[in-house]
Amino acid sequence: MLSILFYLFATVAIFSAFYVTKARSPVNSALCLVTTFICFAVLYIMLDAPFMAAIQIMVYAGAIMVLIIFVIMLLNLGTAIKKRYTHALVWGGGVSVLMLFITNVFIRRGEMSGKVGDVTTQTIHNYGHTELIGKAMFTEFLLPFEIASILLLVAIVGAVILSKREV
Amino acid sequence: MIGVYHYLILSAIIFSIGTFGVLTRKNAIVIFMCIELMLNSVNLTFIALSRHLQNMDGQIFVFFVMTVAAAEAAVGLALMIAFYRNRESIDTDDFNMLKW
Amino acid sequence: MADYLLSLITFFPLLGMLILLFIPRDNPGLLKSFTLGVTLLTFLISLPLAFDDIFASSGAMQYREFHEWISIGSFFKMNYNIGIDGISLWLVMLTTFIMPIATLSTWNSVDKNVKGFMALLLLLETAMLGAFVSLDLFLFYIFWELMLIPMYFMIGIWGGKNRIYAAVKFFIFTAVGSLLMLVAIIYIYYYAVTSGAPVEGFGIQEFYQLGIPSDAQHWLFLAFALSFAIKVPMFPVHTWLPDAHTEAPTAGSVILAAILLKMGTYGYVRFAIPLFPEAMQTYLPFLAFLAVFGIIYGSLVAMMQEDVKKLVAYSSVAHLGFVMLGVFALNLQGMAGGLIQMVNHGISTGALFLIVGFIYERRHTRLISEFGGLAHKMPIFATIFLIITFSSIGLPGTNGFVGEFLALVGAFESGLRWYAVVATTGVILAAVYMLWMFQRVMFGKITNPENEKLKDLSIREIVLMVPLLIFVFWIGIYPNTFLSKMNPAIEQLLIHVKSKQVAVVVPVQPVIAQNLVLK
Amino acid sequence: MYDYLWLIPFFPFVGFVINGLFGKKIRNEAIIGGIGTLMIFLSFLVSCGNFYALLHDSEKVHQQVIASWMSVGNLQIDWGFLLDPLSALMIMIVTGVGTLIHLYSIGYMHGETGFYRFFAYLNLSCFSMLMLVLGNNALVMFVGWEGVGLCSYLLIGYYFEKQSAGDAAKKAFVVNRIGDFGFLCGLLTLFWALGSKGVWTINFVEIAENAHLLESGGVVVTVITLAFFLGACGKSAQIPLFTWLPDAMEGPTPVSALIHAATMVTAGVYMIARMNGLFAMSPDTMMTIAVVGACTALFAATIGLAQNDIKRVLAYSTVSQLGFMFLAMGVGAFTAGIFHLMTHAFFKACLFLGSGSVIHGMHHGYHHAHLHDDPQDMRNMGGLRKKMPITFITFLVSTIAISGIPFFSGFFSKDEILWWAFAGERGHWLLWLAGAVAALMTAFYMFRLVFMTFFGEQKTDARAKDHIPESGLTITIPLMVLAALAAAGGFLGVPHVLGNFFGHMPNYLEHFLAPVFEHAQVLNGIAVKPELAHSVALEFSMMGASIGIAAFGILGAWFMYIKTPTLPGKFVASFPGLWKAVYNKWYIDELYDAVFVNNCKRIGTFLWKGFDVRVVDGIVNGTAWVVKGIGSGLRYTQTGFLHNYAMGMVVGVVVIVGYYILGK
Amino acid sequence: METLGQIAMQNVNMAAIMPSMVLCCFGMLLLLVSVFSKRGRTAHVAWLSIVALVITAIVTISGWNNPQEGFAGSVVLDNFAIFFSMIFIIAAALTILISDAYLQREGYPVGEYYPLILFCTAGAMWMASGTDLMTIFLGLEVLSVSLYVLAGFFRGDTRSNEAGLKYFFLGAFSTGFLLYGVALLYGVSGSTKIAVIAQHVSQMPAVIDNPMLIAGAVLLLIGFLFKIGAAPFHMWAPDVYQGAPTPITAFMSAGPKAAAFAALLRVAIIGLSSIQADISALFWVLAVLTMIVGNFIALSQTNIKRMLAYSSIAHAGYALVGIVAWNQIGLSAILFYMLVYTFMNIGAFAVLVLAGKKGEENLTLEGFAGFGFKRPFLGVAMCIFLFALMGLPPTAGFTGKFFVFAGALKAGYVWLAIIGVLNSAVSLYYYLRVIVYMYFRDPQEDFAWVKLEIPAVVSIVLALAGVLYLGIFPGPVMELAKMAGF
Repeated sequence: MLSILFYLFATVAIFSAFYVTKARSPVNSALCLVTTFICFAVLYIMLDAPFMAAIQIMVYAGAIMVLIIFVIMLLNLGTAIKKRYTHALVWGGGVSVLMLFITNVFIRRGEMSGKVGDVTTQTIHNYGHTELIGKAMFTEFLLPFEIASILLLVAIVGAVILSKREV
Repeated sequence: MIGVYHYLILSAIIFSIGTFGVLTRKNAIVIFMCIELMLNSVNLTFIALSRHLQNMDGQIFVFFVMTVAAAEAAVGLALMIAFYRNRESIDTDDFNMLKW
Repeated sequence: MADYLLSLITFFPLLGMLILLFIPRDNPGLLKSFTLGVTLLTFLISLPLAFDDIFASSGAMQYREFHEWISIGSFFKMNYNIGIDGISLWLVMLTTFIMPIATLSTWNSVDKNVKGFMALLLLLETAMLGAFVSLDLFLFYIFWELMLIPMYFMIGIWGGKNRIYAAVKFFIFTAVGSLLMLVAIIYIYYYAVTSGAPVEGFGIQEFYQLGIPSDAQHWLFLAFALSFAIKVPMFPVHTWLPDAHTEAPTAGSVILAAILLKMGTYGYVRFAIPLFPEAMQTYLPFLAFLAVFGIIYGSLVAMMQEDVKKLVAYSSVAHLGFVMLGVFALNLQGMAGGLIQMVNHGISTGALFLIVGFIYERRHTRLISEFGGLAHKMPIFATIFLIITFSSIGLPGTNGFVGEFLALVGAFESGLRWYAVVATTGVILAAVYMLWMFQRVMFGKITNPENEKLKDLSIREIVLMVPLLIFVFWIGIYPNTFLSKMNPAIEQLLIHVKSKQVAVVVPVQPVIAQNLVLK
Repeated sequence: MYDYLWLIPFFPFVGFVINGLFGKKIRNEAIIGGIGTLMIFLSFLVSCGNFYALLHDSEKVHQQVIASWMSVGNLQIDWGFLLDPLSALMIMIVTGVGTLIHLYSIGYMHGETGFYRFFAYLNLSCFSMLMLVLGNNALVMFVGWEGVGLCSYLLIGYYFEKQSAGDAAKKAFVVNRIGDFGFLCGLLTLFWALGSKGVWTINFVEIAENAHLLESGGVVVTVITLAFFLGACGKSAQIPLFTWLPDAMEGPTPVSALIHAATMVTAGVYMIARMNGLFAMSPDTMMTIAVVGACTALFAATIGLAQNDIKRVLAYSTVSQLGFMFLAMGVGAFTAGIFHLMTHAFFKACLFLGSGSVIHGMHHGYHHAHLHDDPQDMRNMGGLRKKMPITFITFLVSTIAISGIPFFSGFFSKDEILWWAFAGERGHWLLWLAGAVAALMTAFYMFRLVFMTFFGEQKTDARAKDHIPESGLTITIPLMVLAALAAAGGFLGVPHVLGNFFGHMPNYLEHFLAPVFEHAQVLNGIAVKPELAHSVALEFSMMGASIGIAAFGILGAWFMYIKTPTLPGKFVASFPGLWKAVYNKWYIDELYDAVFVNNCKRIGTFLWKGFDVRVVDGIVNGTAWVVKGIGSGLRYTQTGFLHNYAMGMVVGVVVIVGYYILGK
Repeated sequence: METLGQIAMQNVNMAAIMPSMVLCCFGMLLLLVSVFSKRGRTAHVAWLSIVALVITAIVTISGWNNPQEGFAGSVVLDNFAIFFSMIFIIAAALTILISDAYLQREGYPVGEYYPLILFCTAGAMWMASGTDLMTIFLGLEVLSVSLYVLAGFFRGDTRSNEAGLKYFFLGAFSTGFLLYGVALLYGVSGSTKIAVIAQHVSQMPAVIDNPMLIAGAVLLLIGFLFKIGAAPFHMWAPDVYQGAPTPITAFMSAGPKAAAFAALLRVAIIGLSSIQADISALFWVLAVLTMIVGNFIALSQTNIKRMLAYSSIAHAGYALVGIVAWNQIGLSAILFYMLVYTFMNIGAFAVLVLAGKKGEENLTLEGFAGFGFKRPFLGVAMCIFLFALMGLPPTAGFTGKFFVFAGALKAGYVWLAIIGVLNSAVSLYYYLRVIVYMYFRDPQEDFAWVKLEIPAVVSIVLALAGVLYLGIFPGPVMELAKMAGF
């Protein structure tokens, strides 16, 4: 059952991801991207990470994608004129396939021998995923969390400065 | 049974597709979307590994990656808008003032 | 005072330069006089060295100064370690002696940006003196590279038509060699440290005792040898020299010929040979061949030159071939000959460049074909030119002969007999190219109306030449003044070199060892 | 007296310094010339004193060390002087003849702009020659050796505005330098060779004492002596290095006299004599010297036959006579060689000065008539004996001397050489024959010269003809003194067979020089062949033969130039090729130009433009060019296109990761 | 049971993040200040940010020799971090000093510029002091995002836009690889903490043959190499350096590059020491490639800014040599070199900033003809900076290179050292060419527009002092660099 679900969503994710790179119109690309994100969210749930699935939908499919589409609309980008270079395709495709091959090799041969922690499925069910995340975030990863806030501040300031029209 | 490897392979495929997109597309926004694709595939890897290793660090990382993606999206799109205002285009072939 | 004499001499010009920076730039007379004063004072301060009899009795380093300079825990130790012996003594003296002359030569020839020129001149003097007195390889390297900068500017700003090419070529050519040497220097240091030798920094005297294994010696030696060969310059890495000389202003040429080129030969004597005696032994035939080839080659090429300065430049290649041959003889006479020939070349070729400068200032050309019959209009000039020409040819009684003769005696006594015979033919060729040039410039009728207007040398120009002429004859007639003070140091050096060579080379290199025994 | 040895070179040097530095200020010719002449005369007086002292001294070798010159390890060289019979004789000749030439020059050079310069050079020349002669070691000798070379350069190039003078001066110096190369090589090899036997010296006395350490007749000694001989060839104008000497007449005539007679060219002979101990040890070298000497004597004589320039004839005659001296040296007749050197100094100085007097007169005539004819061309002369009687007589005496008429100086010296060439242990009849033929030609061309110049019709341009005066006293006095010496000088070395006729007149010179030469001669068995040594008849018949030869030569000249003056023209017409070759000096100069000079220039040009600029510098600039080229090529990888950059990164990642993943 | 807050507070150690905290506080304060200040007036913001940097510097230095760990091992303020932090502070301060007049001239007097630099500096500090890949990653992102903004700061200028965009895209792209690397390392070791990774890796030797470890390590390092500008990940650098506002170029080539080196060093030397051989081999090749690419392409440049960009790549190559050496000298040498490079490079850019006209079209070789004579002080300063960049004594460029190559030689990398010095010989040509134009050509213009603004002059003088002091007396600072090593 789970396998079928996995394969289903994986296939959809792959195809829609591929279509992101192939669609002529940026809007189509964006929609396919959203599809991919949603598939990923499903996969997160299957991986016992419901909180991640939630913010995947909210942050990515929601915030970021809205932003992107907003920009596409703002800039009034129509269908891209078909001027792809075949050699770029060939080279890009070749290199990507090669990369995929290499990635496969080290994933297959690699061993994930790291120390196995105590967060089993059972724990997640007992405590709830969000709580576990929150706990880790505010104890062990407090500093990264704070840095992330600075990062967002910088991004906001930057975006404001850059998109102001007048000096 | 679906194991961690499946997820890893899937994320590798998506990662490669993202790379492929970056390499072949000329539209800056699409390229940006492809980069998001790559980041997402890494997220998948993190979460899969996090489950496999049974600790939360990976998922926390994903959380931050998402933050970063958002921040980058804000700045990146602002840059694109600024560029568009000057050049009426966001085709990467028009990024051609600086070369050699 | 005596404790810090060397430092004082070395850094006095630098001090002068710093003061010079506060002199207004619109007063060239004052700037020049001030620089002349500083260089003259430097010369005066350095005179006690020349009169110190300690050099005649001891080959050890004198006037030592040792201060810790850079010390980084277990990483490095570099020391401010200076001193002179009979080998560097005369080069230091030559430097302090030539600099006032070079300064004086700028009186009429440098009129743009006088301040800059004078500042560079003083900086250059410090760098050159520093290189001669350094006993720490790191310190030496710093001065060695520092020399490039002022010279680069001198050629580039005050040079002739093709100055940019010449300046850049000079700079890069020399730097390539020295950078490789830098690698070798660091390597030696680490060898010293890891071999547990009692080294204090980059002191060469401790490095002498290292006994670097011969396979490492080879490439280390090659790095040093290349660097110095470029500076000398030896064939086939000499081509920067004609360009640099031709384009440089007179003072620059004089300093370049008189002192900078000596850095290369001095480098061999002080560093390349004693640090790597075994490798030296292996490469000796090759290097000697290059030296001898340089003599013949330089002479033949000089013969056909159309530009006086280029001719003198190529003649330098030939002359320094004699120096190198003497040095490579690795015996007392050869080394002494090489060293004294360094001084000679400084004086004679320096003087030749001054002479070329005199006529260039008057005519703004250096082409031989533009001249002819100058002897009519400029008898004093003709006389001085003639004397210097013959000094350059190596007429007995002038300085050139003593150097060449000793170098040849040395080469004859060592295994380089046949090289010496070939080198001796350089004696013929020197006469050919110098006299031919002299004839074309000075003799004959005045064919070019421009030359009718020429004026003979001014008092300043005569004053400039007289000290040089004095030394032409002094060294020619009584070289013992100089020889006696360099002998002990050379002996000590040779004892060191020979001991290393005999000790290690004999079992490995039977052929060379045989030569050694014959000597 | 010996303590004042250093004064001998010192005086001329002082003269040189005074005239050189202040001559231009002095201006007064009398003072300048006076100083110059006085200095060399003072030197002559000191020489006389020393000579006299040595004559009456049983100890024949005296050294005076002034100072150390170079002192490096086992190389110890002093500024030192050596007085022995040989150098004593030489200083007498140099200072004596030198004084006369100085005196002569006062008159001859009158009115020249560079008068002071000329006297300075003359003094310097004498100084150098005296250093050469007196030096007690080979290096001090070398100072003089090069010094005379320098002076020849200066003196020959005296009229530097003349292209030919400049060329000749340069040629003289350069050819000499080739010789110096030999000298230096010999010196260095000698120093090393003796040094390897434990004696580090180049002192002549010590060399003579230690010469036996070297293997007699061995390679080393042969190489050393051959090298030295090369030096001698250069200085003394022997084949193949003789070409500079005829050109040397570009200088003023006294210069020719000085160079050809008193200084310079005799240096080579002197040097061989000085090192006779070494030379005697190498029969091969000796033979070479003899052959070269004989050939030169013969060869130069042939050229002399056809020249029309009065000085040029004399110049070739000098080369030829030097050949005789070398022949003497080569057969071991050192005394005879030095003897001929001396007599030659007398008569050749006289001849040159006499020719100078003639030229002076001719010049005066032409100048008066505002003509620009060549005052040196004999074809314009003739009948001058009436115009210039003193010159004529002195000239004639010297000509007789050089031709070998009995009881004039040349007869004795030349005859002794021929005798040794024939009868010496190292002689050979072919050498004698060559010498004899050369002597014949000498007599012929010398008398041809006399006849053309002083006899017959005066062929000078009519306008100038009556304005050719006899020269003044400063010119004629030296002529007369020299003529007297040329006439009587031979009696210093009368051979034994003749001496017996003159009331057992001893061979003074042989006795005097014996301490120098005897040792080596005895040691190396150099003597007249024993079976001939006491053959008085043979010696007389040889003498007779040479007298006959001389007479034949003179008669021939008389026949061709007085009796039937048309004959030379006919002769020329019947052998045009031969005559042309002889007239053009066998094209030796052209040959040298073609073989050495031009090729040398060609090689130089090739090395410069073809090799240095193209190849050596080409590699340097080529490297720079390639580096820059790579740079400009690589530059275009930086296309400015985003996807190219991304591609670069991905390829980098793939390659690196791939290498580690797949390569491991 | 402890409350979450208590657990959190146990981990907090403010001393460990004091410098960056001070900077962030000032950054936010300055944001407010600039919001409330009059439009077009930015000088006070600049001076305030200098004050901020001075205070930060004092705070930073006071932590010397007193390593502070905190936040559950995600950050440590050790000597290493302090040394690098000082480099960032110096770079930021020198940059700010040259910025104000420049912004006025170019017509973008926007106060937010300074807080962005401060945030960027803070990000760099987190990179240097982070011991958790998460901290490092976030530091990197703070730094990068600020730099994207700063590079594209002249929003009306196409070049600046383009620079910002290129930097952004390629930066984000490389972030992907970096993250992938982190993920793989996490998978191998189960943690993102460098210490844990190191421990894990060293405890299980079998891991060394684990392709996933190597792939992760390499991808992670590539992420940093991108920031450093090492070939073949250098291609963004010339374009971005050329297009960005000149002070930002100066800052970028010094501060962030040093930050990337800091992170790289900490990750590589502490975390990955067990695969040292592989990393050294990789860096050997990359160092050579970087030197060659940087130096060779710089040869044919005519725009001085772009030329300095290539030179910056080349210098990254020299510094990488220190990592190849993988010994204490090499490590300290990199620290030292980064400091030196900060001085000499920002110094050179400062001269460019002063020499440029509006729009900076004149920053070409031709435009510099005769500059040295017309503007003697700037000319001499530029010469000294160029000589330093060439690596000639007695400037700091020489000592820096000396130490780096010494490290390589100590480790036995003779050929690397030889290639390095030959490359620096090649580099002589293009640096000398600037001098050729400045001094050996006759002036075409009078350079009347060049005004010696006091802050910029202060910056140049400081840089000069640094270059000469570190050149003649490198001892004390190198001693500090040695103490800062691991």
